[in-house]
Amino acid sequence: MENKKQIKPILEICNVSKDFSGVYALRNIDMQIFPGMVTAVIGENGAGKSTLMKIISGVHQQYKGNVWLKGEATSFKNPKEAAEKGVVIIHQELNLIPHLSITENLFLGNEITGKSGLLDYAQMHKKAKELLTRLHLNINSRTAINQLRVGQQQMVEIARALLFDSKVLIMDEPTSAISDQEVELLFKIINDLKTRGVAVVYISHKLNELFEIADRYEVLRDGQKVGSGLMMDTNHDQLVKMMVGRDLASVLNKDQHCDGDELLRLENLCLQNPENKRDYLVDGVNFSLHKGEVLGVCGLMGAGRTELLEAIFGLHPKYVSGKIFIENKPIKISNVNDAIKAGLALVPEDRKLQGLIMNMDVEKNTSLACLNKVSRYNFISRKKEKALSRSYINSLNTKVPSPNIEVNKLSGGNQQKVVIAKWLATNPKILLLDEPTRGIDVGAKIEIYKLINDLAKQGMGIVVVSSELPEILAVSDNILVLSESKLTGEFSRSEASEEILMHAALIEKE
Amino acid sequence: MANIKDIKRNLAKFQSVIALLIMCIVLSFLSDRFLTGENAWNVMRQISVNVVISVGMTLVILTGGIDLSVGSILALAGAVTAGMLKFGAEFTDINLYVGFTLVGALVGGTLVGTFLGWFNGLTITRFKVPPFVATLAMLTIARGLTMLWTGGFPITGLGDSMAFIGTGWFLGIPMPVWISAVVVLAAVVLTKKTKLGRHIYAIGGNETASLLSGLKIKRVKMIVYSIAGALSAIGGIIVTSRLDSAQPNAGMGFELDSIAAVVIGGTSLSGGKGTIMGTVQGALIIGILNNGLVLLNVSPFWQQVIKGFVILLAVIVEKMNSKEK
Amino acid sequence: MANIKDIKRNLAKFQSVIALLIMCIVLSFLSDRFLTGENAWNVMRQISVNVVISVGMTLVILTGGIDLSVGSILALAGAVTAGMLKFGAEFTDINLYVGFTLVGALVGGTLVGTFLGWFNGLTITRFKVPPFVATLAMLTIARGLTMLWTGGFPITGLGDSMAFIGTGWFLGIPMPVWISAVVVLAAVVLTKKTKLGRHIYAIGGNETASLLSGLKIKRVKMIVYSIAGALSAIGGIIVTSRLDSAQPNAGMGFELDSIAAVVIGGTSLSGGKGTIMGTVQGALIIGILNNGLVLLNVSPFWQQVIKGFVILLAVIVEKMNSKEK
Amino acid sequence: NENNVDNSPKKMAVIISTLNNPWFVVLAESAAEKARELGYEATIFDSQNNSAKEAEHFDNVIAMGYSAILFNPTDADGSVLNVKRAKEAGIPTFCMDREINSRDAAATQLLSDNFSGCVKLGQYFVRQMNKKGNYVEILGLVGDNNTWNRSNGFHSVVDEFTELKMVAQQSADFDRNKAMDMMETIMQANPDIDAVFCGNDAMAMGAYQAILAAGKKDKIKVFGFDGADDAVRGVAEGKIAATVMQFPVLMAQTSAELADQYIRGKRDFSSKTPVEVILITPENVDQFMPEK
Ligand SMILES: Nc1ncnc2c1ncn2[C@@H]1O[C@H](COP(=O)(O)OP(=O)(O)OP(=O)(O)O)[C@@H](O)[C@H]1O
Ligand SMILES: Nc1ncnc2c1ncn2[C@@H]1O[C@H](COP(=O)(O)OP(=O)(O)OP(=O)(O)O)[C@@H](O)[C@H]1O
Ligand SMILES: [Mg+2]
Ligand SMILES: [Mg+2]
Repeated sequence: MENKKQIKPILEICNVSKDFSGVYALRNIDMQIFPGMVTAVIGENGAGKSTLMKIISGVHQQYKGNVWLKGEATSFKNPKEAAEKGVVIIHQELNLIPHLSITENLFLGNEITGKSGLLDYAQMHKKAKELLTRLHLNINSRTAINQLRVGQQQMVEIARALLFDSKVLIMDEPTSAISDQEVELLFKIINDLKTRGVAVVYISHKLNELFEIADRYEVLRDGQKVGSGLMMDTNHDQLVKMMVGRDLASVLNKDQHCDGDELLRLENLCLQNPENKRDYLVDGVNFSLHKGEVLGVCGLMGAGRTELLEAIFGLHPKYVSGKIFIENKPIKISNVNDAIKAGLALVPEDRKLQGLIMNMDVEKNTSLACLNKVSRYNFISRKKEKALSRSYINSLNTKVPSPNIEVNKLSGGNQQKVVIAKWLATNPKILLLDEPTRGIDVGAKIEIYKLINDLAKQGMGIVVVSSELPEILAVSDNILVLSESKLTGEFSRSEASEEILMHAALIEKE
Repeated sequence: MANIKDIKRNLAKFQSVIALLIMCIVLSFLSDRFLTGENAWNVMRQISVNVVISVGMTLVILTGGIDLSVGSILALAGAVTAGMLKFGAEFTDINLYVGFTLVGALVGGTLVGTFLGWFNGLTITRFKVPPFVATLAMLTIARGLTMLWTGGFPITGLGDSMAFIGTGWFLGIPMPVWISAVVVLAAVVLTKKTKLGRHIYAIGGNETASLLSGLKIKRVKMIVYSIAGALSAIGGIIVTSRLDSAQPNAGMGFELDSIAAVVIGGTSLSGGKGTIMGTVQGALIIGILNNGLVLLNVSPFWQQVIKGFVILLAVIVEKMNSKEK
Repeated sequence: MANIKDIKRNLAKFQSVIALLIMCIVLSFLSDRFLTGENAWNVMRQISVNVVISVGMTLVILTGGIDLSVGSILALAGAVTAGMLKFGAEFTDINLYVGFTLVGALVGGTLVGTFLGWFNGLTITRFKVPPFVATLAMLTIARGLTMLWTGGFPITGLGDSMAFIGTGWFLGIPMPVWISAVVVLAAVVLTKKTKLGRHIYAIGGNETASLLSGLKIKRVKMIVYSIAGALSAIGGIIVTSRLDSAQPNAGMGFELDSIAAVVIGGTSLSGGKGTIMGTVQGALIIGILNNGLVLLNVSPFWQQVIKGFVILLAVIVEKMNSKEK
Repeated sequence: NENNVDNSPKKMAVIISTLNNPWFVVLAESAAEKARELGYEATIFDSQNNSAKEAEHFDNVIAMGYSAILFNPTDADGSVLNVKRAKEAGIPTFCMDREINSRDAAATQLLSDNFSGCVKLGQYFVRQMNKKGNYVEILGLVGDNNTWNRSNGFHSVVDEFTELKMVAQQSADFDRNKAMDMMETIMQANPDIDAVFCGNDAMAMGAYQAILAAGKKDKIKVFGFDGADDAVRGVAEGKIAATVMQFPVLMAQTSAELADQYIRGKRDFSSKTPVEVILITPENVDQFMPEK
């Protein structure tokens, strides 16, 4: 480690500031990136991590300060120029073209052409196949992107970055949507790149990962740099403190209170695959949920967790069979309205695509599912609406400059709180949460855990789907495990451990 | 520095009227006839039909759709109103002749428009035909029906009470202006104050999220297309009344005028963003432009060229201003 | 069971031609004139102009844009070609008269179209005017320029070699069909086999992602609008040549016909999805429909009504088939 | 072409420039009706004012083996090739109302002379105005050559009188609604107008509506062209100063009869047969009142 300190940085950031129409996203940042090392850049949502990376990689061209690449001042005109100079970025948001094939996406902007000037598909497919094999992705490279799961798309995005002969590789939350196996694979690749002298910049809200893969860290808070150093010299709590500027209880004091009446019971719930009638996406699931209980649901990607929630919530009425009981009464849910009336609420997994109207303000998003409550004779009372959204902004501690700000200007964590507020406003008895903390920083995560805990204390029944086992273990009273559409395990909190859950999640259909 | 910024920000609030203002100022220098009360009523009366139609178009576009059939529905509704008023309905089989009062005929015409709009909504929501194709088909169908209903001949001589709707004055304001004002007011209330309005914006903004929030997307769309049909019908009644004649080829090309008003008014064609008042401004820009070019007696050839460039300029000026925000 | 499914899947591959096939079968039962060689060439020749224009429109729509100016550009390019051919260019100041050969005039007309398309691209990319407004303005501007160029009068008597382009036959196939076939072929290669083609789809599919992938979005759009302008010009030359006359009001309303062909052919108006061959099918559906209704001696008023319903049906049939996939 | 010798019922095609104007609807329907009376099948084709569409109709008509074409061209020059194609295929064309610029392509042309009609109208106009005053001209579609035939005929007379001043010349596309808007605005720009000359009666009626609404119906004289029913009634009621009557029914019926004679073997038609146009003024309007 000591000798690495003498290595000259490949990339130096000097006194960089960036504002968006007068509001500073970054102030006087200095940072050094070393070859053959993984530098973790961490910070809360909105701290400015992605903005800084976009400056380095040529996406933003207007900023103050200097960026030096191998001792040369650079200002890239566009991302392509940066990539050609060896600075390659995997963006936080997926940047793929939905209707084009994997190959076409991989080579977008760098297509291989034959002698005639026409595209050489044979060559491109060949290279794509090699790359996919290297990433253990067993998919035909001619498949269109929109046929892939989010995790697979994320892997394609990673594959695309590997196409370049990069000197600096920036990964902005590459693991937010991929499974543990895929993460492992990614880490292997990163280690491989490291030995080849590539400088990797790694951004993630999953701190545990960082201790596994990163050599150095840089911490940003509110657009300013607040610390840096070697990973081996620090620990989890120190990092968190640097990020949020205060101590955070890293462990949640979970209350036990799941002795209430039964709220929800499923009997042999099945969901047919609309594309293939003989296949089931949810296959004979039974469980019951009580007042004040938090029921965790885990499983691998594609195990059918999202579909389970959607089936309960009336999104696929034509394909669902089995019985749903709410407070011991059988109930028929044939659309979302029925579900809402029955006291259900679903916080979906993708807040941008399914949760929010991005160009509407916080207030209007909050009231969207319960407009009846704030209106009389179909006329909305702005006063009541304001009061409603204010009360949730306060109780969820949502950080917004004003309730009238469009939600696309908020950080991920705050957006998630708006979605939760929207559903709490419908006064649900049962709250279904699908990946409630995806892409959210530690601070906000803890707040959401507290919120789940509080809501359960008030008597709500909550189902939490999550890919992060520590999260499941932290919040749940009881835990269900799904594998290949079937229930393969049921554990109480005291019985469960990561190993036991993982084991159940890997049970395959006979 | 800070001061200039403040001024700029305050200006930006009025960004969308700036193009309008510039136009008015230039025109009042070029023609002393432009800034007269009489001419103002003139412009307002002339744009009233476009405003009425464009209000419906705005709602449709806000949901992420489009309606190309407004002009044809306008013609059919006008012809039906005129026909009912003049000839009544005759059922020879059962030896029945039904005559209609003015109100009856107006209701009849409006219902026809509403029905065709509803039918648009049906093909779009129930049969998943893209709005462009569905309403393009309706453009053809309604025009054909108009021709069949009228036999290709105008229906004229509709009487004074019918004429009042298009040519009368009430409290010193022309009737068509009253009608369009009421429609605009109702639409502003609808979009800003009601549940339906909120749902319209939500659906245009993100249909999946709206579905997951329990909104009845099909119902909202059906209502919106029906409203667009009804407003086209009202437009048709105004046109018919102004001319004292239902023309079978009335309203041809109105769809482009109307969409232009909506888009120039800042509503995004992809839905979810825009306002009724923006559309009114868009219609005003087009109306004032038409008026000004005629006042200046620009040759018809040059008019088209100039009109194109001024519309481009107006939109560019607006864009530049909104950037300053 | 499995067998039926297989058949269904195989059928689904051809989903978009099914509507076309049904139409052809019905028509050949209804009229013995329909399935004749002569009539087939007729239909092909009649749709050739729409096909040429719609190829450009497809590219524009694939990038997520729209082009309303095709009809006007067609008229101007036709008029410029005819004017150059007939009168040449006279520069009185320097006492110069330039006469043009056929090739010179064709190149001139095409360049004018390309330039106007390029100008569309410029206002859209450089000044960020929404494509709908930018090309609507161009619709007006180019029509005005056509009127100014022609003085409102057609330009006729263009000679036999010019007439050959629109009316001649080559290897037993009408020239306009050759031209449209070459254009379609080139466009298929462009969209499927070239970088530019990939970039067009990418930009329409996700503009931000394309930007981040280093695509030159402005350049691609400029090229696409220029191509659309050039193809409109070629359409204009064919029309002018067929009629041996450049009509100042040629091409009016072509924009809707062309967009209809594209959309009926399955290209999504929001961009990124669709094919050239789909557009050709769309143009064929419209062309055969027009032809069939005339063959069947349907009255012109009913034709419009029936046409609307058949278009609706065609799209619904396609939708239902593609669901089975 | 062998199609001409078979024994199936013979067919006549009526290709009409547009059906979006009642005047042409009358022309088309009268022609078709007369043809049916004479024992033919008759089909109406609507060119929608579009020469390209018209060319398509000719293609179809030729392919379908019609015996004769009763033709109202969209354009004097742009339609010549079509008629020649039909002639080559052995199908005679009879032009109605509008001419094509070719001596020998059509079997004959029954023309209502727009130019000379407007000369008559211009002369009457000058008399009514006492050779002085301000007037407005509202043109039809500027890309249409009848628009210019009419305008030129009118100006060939009126421009001789320097005290007759044209204060505005605008186009309203033959559309009643556009003419009304146009007239309203023109009256704003020019408070003292004495007369308006419109390129057709639909626009004349639209202009009249605007004048009526402005309370200037006694001050501004409206002149139209076509002899449409409501304009003729307008002349009788003193709304319209004068219009020019064309005889669409007569032209249509005569063409159908001539086509019938051609099919029976007659060939010696004169290349052009002018059909009279008559100036309609309050003095003679009684003879032309449409039956109610
Ligand atoms: N294009 C933009 N326009 C305006 N503001 C922006 C833009 N991009 C980022 N911001 C703002 O800049 C700040 C930093 O955003 P950035 O995306 O860099 O945060 P981040 O650290 O990556 O957060 P996260 O962990 O949620 O990804 C935020 O306040 C954000 O709202
Ligand atoms: N290996 C796979 N290949 C293709 N499609 C798959 C695969 N696995 C699952 N799917 C499909 O992907 C869709 C999404 O499943 P999804 O990933 O949402 O399930 P999940 O258990 O909720 O996982 P997660 O929410 O973590 O993504 C389902 O329709 C499923 O049929
Ligand atoms: Mg980020
Ligand atoms: Mg999921």
